[in-house]
Amino acid sequence: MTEEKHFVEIRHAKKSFGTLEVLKDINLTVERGQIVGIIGSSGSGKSTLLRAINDLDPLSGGEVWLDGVQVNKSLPHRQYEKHINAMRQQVGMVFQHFNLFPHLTVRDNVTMAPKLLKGISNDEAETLAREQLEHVGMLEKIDAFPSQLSGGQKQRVAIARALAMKPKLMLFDEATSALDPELVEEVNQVMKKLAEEHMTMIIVTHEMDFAASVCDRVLFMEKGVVVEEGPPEVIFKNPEKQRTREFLRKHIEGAA
Amino acid sequence: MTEEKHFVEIRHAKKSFGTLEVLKDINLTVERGQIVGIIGSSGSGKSTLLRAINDLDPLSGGEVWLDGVQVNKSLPHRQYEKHINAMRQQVGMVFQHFNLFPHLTVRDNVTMAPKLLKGISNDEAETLAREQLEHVGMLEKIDAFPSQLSGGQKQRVAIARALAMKPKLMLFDEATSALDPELVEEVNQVMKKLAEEHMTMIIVTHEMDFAASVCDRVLFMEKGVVVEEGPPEVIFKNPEKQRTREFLRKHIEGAA
Amino acid sequence: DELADLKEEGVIRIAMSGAYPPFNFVNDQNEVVGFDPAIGKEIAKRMGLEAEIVTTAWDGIIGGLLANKYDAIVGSMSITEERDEVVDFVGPYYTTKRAIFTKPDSGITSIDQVEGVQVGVTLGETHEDWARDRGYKVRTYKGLPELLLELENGRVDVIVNDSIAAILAMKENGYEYTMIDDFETEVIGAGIAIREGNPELGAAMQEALDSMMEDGTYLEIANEWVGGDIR
Amino acid sequence: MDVDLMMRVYPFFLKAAWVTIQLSILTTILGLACGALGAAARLSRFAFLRFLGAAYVSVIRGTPALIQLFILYFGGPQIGIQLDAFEAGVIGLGVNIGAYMTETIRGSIIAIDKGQREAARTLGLSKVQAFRKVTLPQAFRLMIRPLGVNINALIKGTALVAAISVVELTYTAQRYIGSTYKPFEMFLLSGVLYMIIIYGTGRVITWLDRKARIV
Amino acid sequence: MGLDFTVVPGFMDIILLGALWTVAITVASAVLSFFGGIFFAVIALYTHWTVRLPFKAFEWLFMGTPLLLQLFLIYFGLVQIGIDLPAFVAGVVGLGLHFAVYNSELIQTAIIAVDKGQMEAARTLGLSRGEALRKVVIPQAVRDVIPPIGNNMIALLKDSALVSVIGVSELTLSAQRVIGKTYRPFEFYLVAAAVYYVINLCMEWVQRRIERRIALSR
Ligand SMILES: Nc1ncnc2c1ncn2[C@@H]1O[C@H](COP(=O)(O)OP(=O)(O)OP(=O)(O)O)[C@@H](O)[C@H]1O
Ligand SMILES: Nc1ncnc2c1ncn2[C@@H]1O[C@H](COP(=O)(O)OP(=O)(O)OP(=O)(O)O)[C@@H](O)[C@H]1O
Ligand SMILES: [Mg+2]
Ligand SMILES: [Mg+2]
Repeated sequence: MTEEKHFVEIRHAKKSFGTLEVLKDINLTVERGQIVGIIGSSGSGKSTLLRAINDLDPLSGGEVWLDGVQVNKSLPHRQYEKHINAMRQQVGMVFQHFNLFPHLTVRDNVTMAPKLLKGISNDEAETLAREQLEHVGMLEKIDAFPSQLSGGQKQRVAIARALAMKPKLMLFDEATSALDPELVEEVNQVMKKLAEEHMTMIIVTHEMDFAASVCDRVLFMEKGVVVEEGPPEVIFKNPEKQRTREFLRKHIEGAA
Repeated sequence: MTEEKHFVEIRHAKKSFGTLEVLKDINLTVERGQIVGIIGSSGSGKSTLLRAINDLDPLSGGEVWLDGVQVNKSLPHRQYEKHINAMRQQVGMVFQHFNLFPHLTVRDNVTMAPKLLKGISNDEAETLAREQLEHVGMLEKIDAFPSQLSGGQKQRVAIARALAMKPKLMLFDEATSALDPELVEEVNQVMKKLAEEHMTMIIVTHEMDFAASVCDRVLFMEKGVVVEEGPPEVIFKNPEKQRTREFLRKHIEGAA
Repeated sequence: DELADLKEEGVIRIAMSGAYPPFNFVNDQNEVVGFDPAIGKEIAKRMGLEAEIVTTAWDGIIGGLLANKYDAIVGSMSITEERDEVVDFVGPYYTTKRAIFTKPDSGITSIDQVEGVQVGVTLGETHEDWARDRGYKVRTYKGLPELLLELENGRVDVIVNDSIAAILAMKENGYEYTMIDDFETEVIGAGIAIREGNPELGAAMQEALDSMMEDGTYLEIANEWVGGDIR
Repeated sequence: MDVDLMMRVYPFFLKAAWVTIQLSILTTILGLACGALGAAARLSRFAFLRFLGAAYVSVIRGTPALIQLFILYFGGPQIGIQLDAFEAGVIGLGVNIGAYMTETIRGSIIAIDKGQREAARTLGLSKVQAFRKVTLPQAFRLMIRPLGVNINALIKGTALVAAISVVELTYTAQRYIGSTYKPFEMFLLSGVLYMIIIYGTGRVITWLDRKARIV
Repeated sequence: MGLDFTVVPGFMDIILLGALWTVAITVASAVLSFFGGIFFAVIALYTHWTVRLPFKAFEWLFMGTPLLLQLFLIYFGLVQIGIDLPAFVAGVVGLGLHFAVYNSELIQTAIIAVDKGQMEAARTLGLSRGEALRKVVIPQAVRDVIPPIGNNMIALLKDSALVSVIGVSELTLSAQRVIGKTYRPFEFYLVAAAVYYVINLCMEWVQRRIERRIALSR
């Protein structure tokens, strides 16, 4: 444990695939209720970092702490399993590729985990599913299978599925890339509401407007390192680093 | 054939999945060298329309013409096959989910079709692959498999793959959703260059800025119908229809 | 010695393939009958035992005996030196001769003409070694039915087999093949196989066999199934 | 063609077919159990279990079933395993086909997209839960027909037990071929019965496959 | 009875010659069954019913009857209508077709399971259906059934013993022949089993290499 207790803390995170260093000594803290955006060029390691928070792609080095508990603890397997499942239940994740379960309907995609892990009744599950799907405007597709959904619809179901576990921390990997502006607005609202309820969020995104409007803090990553971080006003309007400026050129010009 | 010859012409396109009417009497013409953007809410039928141009999801009714030839002709099976393959070789498509071939390396993803269909030599194929991958900044991953790529990297390979066939018409389904702003800018440049070379493009996108900057004309779709179409200046700044205005509210506010 | 155990049980288990007429085969009632079971039962009776007939594929028949799955093989097994090393033989309880058959129109009439033509034999039978030793062009098959079929098909010109079984098979099925004459060959004895190290059992069986040969029962059985004395 | 003969002996073929059916059913059950355990071992995180699973597949699949039957049935008594022929047949063939089923099951499990497992784990499902609720249902759809192939081979493979003196369909035919010199008639009789058994099994497999593929 | 392996060396030449035949038959039939399996799967899934139905009947014949019978018919039956195949060829044809039908079952399932988007992407590039199948769908389908195809290949190795019925002197037949001479069934069956096992190990090794190579392509 650290002296000052952060909600999420990543220390000296390192990750390689073979000889390719994808994360090089990343440090990051997130406070409870904060929304942190991660921007950066393609292949810079954003998805890898997000997956490391869940210990999905275990780090090659470094530590991940969540709410005072180390996530990537080295434990005997059995204990690690118990530990990581408990951790993951507190963390919701929306994947870049959604990864919906193709053999389950939209309803079952949303309710499977709560039913299994929280032992809620069928009635409660139904209520939960309707509530979450309502949120993302997908109620009418409750009986559809993923193969029958459009891209944006899949993404929304993925969001509902993650939220149905009532996590304390949400990780979005390009959460809104397939959403139209209206939906972005809606999801934006949902996120703000969640933030008010002290949900903490880490969001990988390419949409600078979106990041600027919802995030409390923004990180700019490049080639596995955090080049710059700060409040969106600074990052988007007046970044310190030359590289950030270049990356955001178009955006800054537009805003200027 | 029509009296005035358009490059792409869609007439009274209709499409249903079961009882769900996804396209309701869509009409659309595109001239050679034009870039047309399609925007609209999630599930409004954009992907379905794009796929119909290639006759991938055959229409329930209506006609699609490309360069004076009807695409969705009803022909005896054998002839139809020959016909549609010839048509499709002229049309490049980048899918919402990329659909890279997982069993092939990046190089082979790009060169397979030209090698097979245009009978180019291995050397020519190598040159072609390098050229196309260079274009999208993916040369260094030429030997990687799709499973080793980040989201944006996959998308870029998908673009390179489509362009390698040197099509006359390109269809992009959320072509830039997984691209960072710099890459968007690059792809933007590529598109403009293609347009100068008289490539025609139809682009489904949720990024209004992107649409505004590259498109000659923008269509707004809603529930299977084209609500409004026109030059981007009009659609984005001063749309006629109430519904368009609503959909673009945030964008218009920002721009205003 | 196992004789005592058998006496106690009151039953002796006798194995054969069930597919070698007229010596052992199944009739229309799916019962295993023929010369071998008749002999086996008679021997058992004379030893004061009940006989239980087991049919098993030839491949595993010696293995089964050695593994104590039955007590004797009364299945027209030729007595050979090699076999004698693994099991003990009682008998012989009949003898037969090697015979060569061909189509009447083949033009082959003497053993000398067999040189150079295609010879069909059953895999693993003593005839196979014999034919190979003589340098014939040999093709091997699973059994007599296949041999007859191949002779008919013309892929082999002659077949080598035990005379009795082949003659009866041809008679039964209306094949008109000719047997090559004046062909001198040693007789082959068929024995009853039992596990090694059971002299008393062997002696008791031999005694039973001898006594039925003496009192005419053997001849009766032979006449019934084979149509002649084959001692 | 000797139709008369066929009419006389077909009841015995029916009886023998029943033996074959019993053998097939019991062997399938045992095989599936061995296959499930084997696949679990081969995909286990314990190196030792993985080794055991691989060794099971390698040794059992790699040596002839007939020899395994011989060893079990003839060699078993020497180490105190007394089985009657039918039992030895079921155990021998079941353990044998189980090695093949291990590979079939493992194959369909590893064919499921890794992202599926990850998504389930991210929701907090344990390994077992993720496997049971997400991987397995999808793998099921992939394994039904391949398991059908194993079962098909198994039904035909039951003929091997003739060597340890179980009289089933094939040996009944062979006994009659040996006894009557009418191979085509006897093969026809047994062939038709095999076809019926296998056709029936095939229908069940197809039905299961359709059902699993509804989505 | 004790095992006595001292007799074995004297007969190893016969056993090894048999093993050579076994390898030859296995390799030839495995190749036939692999490509035949793909071919049959395509027929079963993509052809007009006038082609498919006769094929289905053919498939049922092979699925529904024992290999032994098939070999028997090919070798002893075909000659009666004037097709006289050498035993080796008849064995390879029988084994190859039999396992081709099995492989076809596996590949069909896998083809159906390949993501629809793959076919679409290939067709969009202008590949014909045949080309798309050949280059995109089938390679992925085959990749997904490598373990059960491995099953079939190894079953084929063992079933190659059945061609002894038509007189090819492969490993099992050689062992039986030696047993016929020596009456040491346990020793020589064990030796034969060991030789089969060695061949099997080679095949497993190939399968493992293939599996490792395709691991990246998922
Ligand atoms: N195979 C299918 N079966 C049933 N319904 C389908 C199928 N494919 C698409 N749909 C439905 O058709 C509608 C239009 O889908 P389409 O993919 O064209 O939407 P879209 O405009 O591309 O949306 P998005 O922006 O979210 O990608 C959606 O409501 C979707 O649920
Ligand atoms: N399994 C893998 N094997 C090898 N390299 C990998 C693997 N997964 C990811 N990489 C590489 O790691 C780097 C970082 O990937 P990551 O997915 O984290 O990028 P990203 O920042 O999310 O990019 P994008 O914005 O395009 O999604 C990329 O260069 C990618 O090619
Ligand atoms: Mg990413
Ligand atoms: Mg879409």
